[in-house]
Amino acid sequence: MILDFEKPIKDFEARILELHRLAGSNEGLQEEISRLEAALESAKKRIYSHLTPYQRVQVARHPERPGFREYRDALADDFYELSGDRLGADDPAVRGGLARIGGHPVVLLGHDKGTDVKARVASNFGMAHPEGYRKAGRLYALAERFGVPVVALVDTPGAAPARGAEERGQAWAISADLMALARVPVPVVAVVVGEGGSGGALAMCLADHVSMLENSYLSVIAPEACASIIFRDPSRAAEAAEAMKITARDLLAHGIVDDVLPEPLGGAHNEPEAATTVVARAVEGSLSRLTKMEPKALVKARYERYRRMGAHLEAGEIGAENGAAGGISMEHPEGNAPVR
Amino acid sequence: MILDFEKPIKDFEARILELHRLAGSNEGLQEEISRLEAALESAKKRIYSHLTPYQRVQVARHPERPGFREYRDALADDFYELSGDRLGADDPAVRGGLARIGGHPVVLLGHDKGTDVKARVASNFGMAHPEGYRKAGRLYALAERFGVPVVALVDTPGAAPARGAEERGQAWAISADLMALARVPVPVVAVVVGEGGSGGALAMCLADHVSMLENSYLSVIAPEACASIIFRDPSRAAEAAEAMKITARDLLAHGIVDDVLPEPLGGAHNEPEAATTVVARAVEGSLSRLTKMEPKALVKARYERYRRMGAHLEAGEIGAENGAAGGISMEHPEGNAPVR
Amino acid sequence: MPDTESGLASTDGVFTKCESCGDPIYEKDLASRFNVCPHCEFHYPLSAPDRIRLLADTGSFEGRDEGMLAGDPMGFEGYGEKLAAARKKTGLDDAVLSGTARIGGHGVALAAMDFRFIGGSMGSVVGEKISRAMEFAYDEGLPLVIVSSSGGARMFEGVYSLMQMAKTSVALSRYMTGSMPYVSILADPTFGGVTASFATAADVVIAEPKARIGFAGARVIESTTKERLPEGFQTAEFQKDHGLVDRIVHRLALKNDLERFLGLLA
Amino acid sequence: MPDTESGLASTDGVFTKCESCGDPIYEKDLASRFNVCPHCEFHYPLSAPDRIRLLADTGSFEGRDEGMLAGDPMGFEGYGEKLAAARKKTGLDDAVLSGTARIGGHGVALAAMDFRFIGGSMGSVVGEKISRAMEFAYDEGLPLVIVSSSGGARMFEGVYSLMQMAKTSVALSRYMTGSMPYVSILADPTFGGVTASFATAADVVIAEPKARIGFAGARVIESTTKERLPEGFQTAEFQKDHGLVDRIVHRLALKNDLERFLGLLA
Ligand SMILES: [Zn+2]
Ligand SMILES: [Zn+2]
Repeated sequence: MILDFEKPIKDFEARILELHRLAGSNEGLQEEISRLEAALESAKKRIYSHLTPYQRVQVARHPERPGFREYRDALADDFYELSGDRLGADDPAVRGGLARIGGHPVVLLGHDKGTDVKARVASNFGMAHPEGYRKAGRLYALAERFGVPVVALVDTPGAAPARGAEERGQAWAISADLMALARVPVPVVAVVVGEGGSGGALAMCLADHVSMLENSYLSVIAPEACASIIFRDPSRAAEAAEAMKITARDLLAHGIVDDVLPEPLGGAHNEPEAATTVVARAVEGSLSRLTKMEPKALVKARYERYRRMGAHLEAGEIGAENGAAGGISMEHPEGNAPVR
Repeated sequence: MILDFEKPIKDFEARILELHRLAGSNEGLQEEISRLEAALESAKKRIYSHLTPYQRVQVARHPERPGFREYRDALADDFYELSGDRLGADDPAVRGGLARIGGHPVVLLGHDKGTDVKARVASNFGMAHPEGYRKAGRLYALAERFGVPVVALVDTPGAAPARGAEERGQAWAISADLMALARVPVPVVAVVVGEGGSGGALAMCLADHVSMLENSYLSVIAPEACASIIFRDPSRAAEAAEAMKITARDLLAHGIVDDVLPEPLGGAHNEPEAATTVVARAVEGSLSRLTKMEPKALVKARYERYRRMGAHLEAGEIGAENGAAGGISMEHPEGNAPVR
Repeated sequence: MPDTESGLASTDGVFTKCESCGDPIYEKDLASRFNVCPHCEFHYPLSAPDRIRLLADTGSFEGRDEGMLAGDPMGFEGYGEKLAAARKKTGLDDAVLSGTARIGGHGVALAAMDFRFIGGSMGSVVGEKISRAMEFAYDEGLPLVIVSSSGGARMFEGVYSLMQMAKTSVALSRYMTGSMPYVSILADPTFGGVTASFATAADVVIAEPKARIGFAGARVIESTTKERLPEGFQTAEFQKDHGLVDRIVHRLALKNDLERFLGLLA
Repeated sequence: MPDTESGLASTDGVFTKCESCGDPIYEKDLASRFNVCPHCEFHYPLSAPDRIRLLADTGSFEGRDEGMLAGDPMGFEGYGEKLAAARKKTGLDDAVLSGTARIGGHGVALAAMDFRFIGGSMGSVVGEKISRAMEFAYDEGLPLVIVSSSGGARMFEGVYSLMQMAKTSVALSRYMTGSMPYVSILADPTFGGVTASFATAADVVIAEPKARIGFAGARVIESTTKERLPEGFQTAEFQKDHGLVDRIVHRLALKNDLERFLGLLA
């Protein structure tokens, strides 16, 4: 799949390939190739360093973007998969098990969107059902039992808007995961590697350290849905994406996440190994730091981390009613101070 | 419903009723009535004090036998019912909630076979589905949270032999209840008020104190099923009931349960208030005693209680292979020593 | 189905027409019955102040964290105006009131959401006040009673809205390490981030009759999956049948129900 | 479907016929492949001693609680003879072997059930030996590995058989307060009281391919409900699809699988 804004790049690439094919017997073409290659590089830089938030959402959703399997292989020396919620179902949208990452035994889990059509349908395009959240809950409990960290790779459009998911209590299941993550006395490391859709994403990234890949996003609602509710026009999704500040850099600036992991030029799908490597290094770094902390201190720090996230004004604070009601951007303590 | 061995009693009762109807104008009939009433009493005594084990099973299954609702009303000053497994279903075969019994706040639960045909079908005749065991598990967790005792009223033919129950992991659900009851740091009091069918019953009576109504039974398998497997003849259920020693008195003698609660002459269904009153008193007594114990001591005592139940022979113990293989009944430490 | 955003039936005249059964209602009757139709028992939305009047022993409610106002962390176009209008309409600072109260003599921490305030959406103020109520209840050893009514996230606050789910969850998780009970009451409608965080992780979940409860709304599901949803989908009764709700309690019996529950554990 | 009670295919001659695929098998091949058909990979029942030979590092197994024998607490007609015959047939004292071993160098407590011994039924000896293995593992801080294969209760011991579910549950519940892992391996068939107690309450549940696992058997369900059960009902694969089993592992890969798991947590 080629995204709209990728077209100039893909055109350059096609021309370069064609010239290479012809170049064998023609010395002069080499020069033209070099020229085009330079142009390609600069086009890539120009395009990818100025992606709009909504373009990043499209990159985050790219079907060729690396997924759970690629990260799992890059991160883990061994991955011992566990299945099922122990209640009656196994949701392939959530995968997890024991793994070893950078020498640390961990519980590794993540959303798996699947790699072919059949798997994509089976995993409901990464939208977990309640069974998936309950499988995650079981994995959190195992991490606590064994005293090993949780590493979560987030990549979901969000919870499933589906009859069965409601009948089996997806809100209850997400809530139970949040409660579990809030108190699990082991390090919790999360990386948003693609889509970070609302509560379904949060059920895997209430964590001690949250990294985001440069072109991933984390949002309380899909930009399309936000546009259709607030602007009453789903085609204004780009505006909604802009307004909600859902990109990795925006969230870092707001102190919601801890770091932004650079993607290769052209996005993770253009150079999967570069993306998986940077994620693996980030996870290893977080694990090395967090495994040194006492469980109680970890849970306390996690408490304080989330407890202070918000943008309310205390009674009487700056201009109060008028200031806030007038839409003037206000100060909030953690607003501009990334944790690291 | 009139059980076979109840027929002589019911015949006496019918004749007495008929005479009463005629007696209004006839002095002489009063004498005949008195004679018949004495005969009725002695027939009741004769029949009910010599019930075979299988006849007791039939009494335990009697459709008019008091059920969860009657005991709940007799035991609890208030009953605040809670519903559901929080996973997608509410099993009416298991009911429970908060209650106050003899001044003690408790979690009260039990099997509910239902009182009319519709309710009996809905509750699957008291055979819980996995959702029922999980509802029980939720109630055990609540008891732990609030630090209040568990009171369980057991009345189930056993687990449901059904496709859905297997697909949703009834064995896993029963096992989880057993694990929960093994460690819940509050007093657990159970009364087998009717049928105590295998694992489904045990999931509510791994307890600190287990009482049984005189005509209830507790068995690893239904007598009919045992007969059909071992004797290859389901009609030999009475023999199987005899052989497996499933009556309250047998189980008391074997030290498996703690006391036998007398039923009114003719069985609990003939005088429900008498039965519910004796159960209420027994539960209150157990609660008064057990609520004085420390949680840790309770769990430890529960551990030791179940840990020693068994009839194995240590290597070299009495005659060993020959003795046991020859079918000679052997000693087992707790065999004849009821706890109270 | 009445326009639940309206909060209250019109109070312009003497009579109003029940949007559920169509019968005329004396507005005084409706008010004295806390917005429950005297003919068909339909439960109309109840404001947070009225909810507190319904549940708290007379004069026992003491508000906490009053005057806390929403910021506009994203500088989201129109949010300021939206807030100003909601404040004007409701007389409230935001979509929740919180404080302490007595219910049948039992001291509790009590919070009530107000659907009239931007659809009871959870922004930073809701998250903060709910979390503070939990912390206060934990510190003081008080039972916790929260009445939810929410369309879900407050999109205008972007990811801050999402993070209120995390914030209330850490606060609730700590509260639950104590032994005091948490009762969550779900009023029509309760959806989205509120359902998927503090409103369902309770010891006891009570719902009002016919209240619609879920994560995704029925309209979103129907438009996404093209599936026709069954009659009564996501009503309180439906969710109780699905094991997700403990009890369905008529609004006028709610105070007594809480008194019974609190009395049992007292 | 082979007669699983037989435990092993006949060893009278040089060849035996696979009851699953019908192909002839060299009996030596079958034995060297731990009773897995070399043609169709069907897993025949494996005796407890062979199971230990399969899993434990050579020479590392040390049996515990050997010589413990079943009593006959109910004086159940024919039980004594049944026990004597089972002992003679299997050379075992009862339906489980337990002890300590090394698996890929990792010290573990290991127990293996033997279906040949009265259908692997759980009587007092099974319950006691399993419980002691759990206690020993807890005291010594060892991972616990139990291989189950059981038709369910040992009816001849009446309620004592039922109480082994309670006994193993209290022992396991204590074990689980530690931080060492418990791996349960389910071999064909595992049913009844074993499935409903220690065999499923594990950190990791592994099943052999096509092993039948459940509480009530398919025949009982069909005769009770008159419902036709789906293809593959209660197989390991079916139970994994239903979220009840973590992994399906070929018998000849089982030791390696355990080594990987133990290595991850070591
Ligand atoms: Zn009406
Ligand atoms: Zn074969």
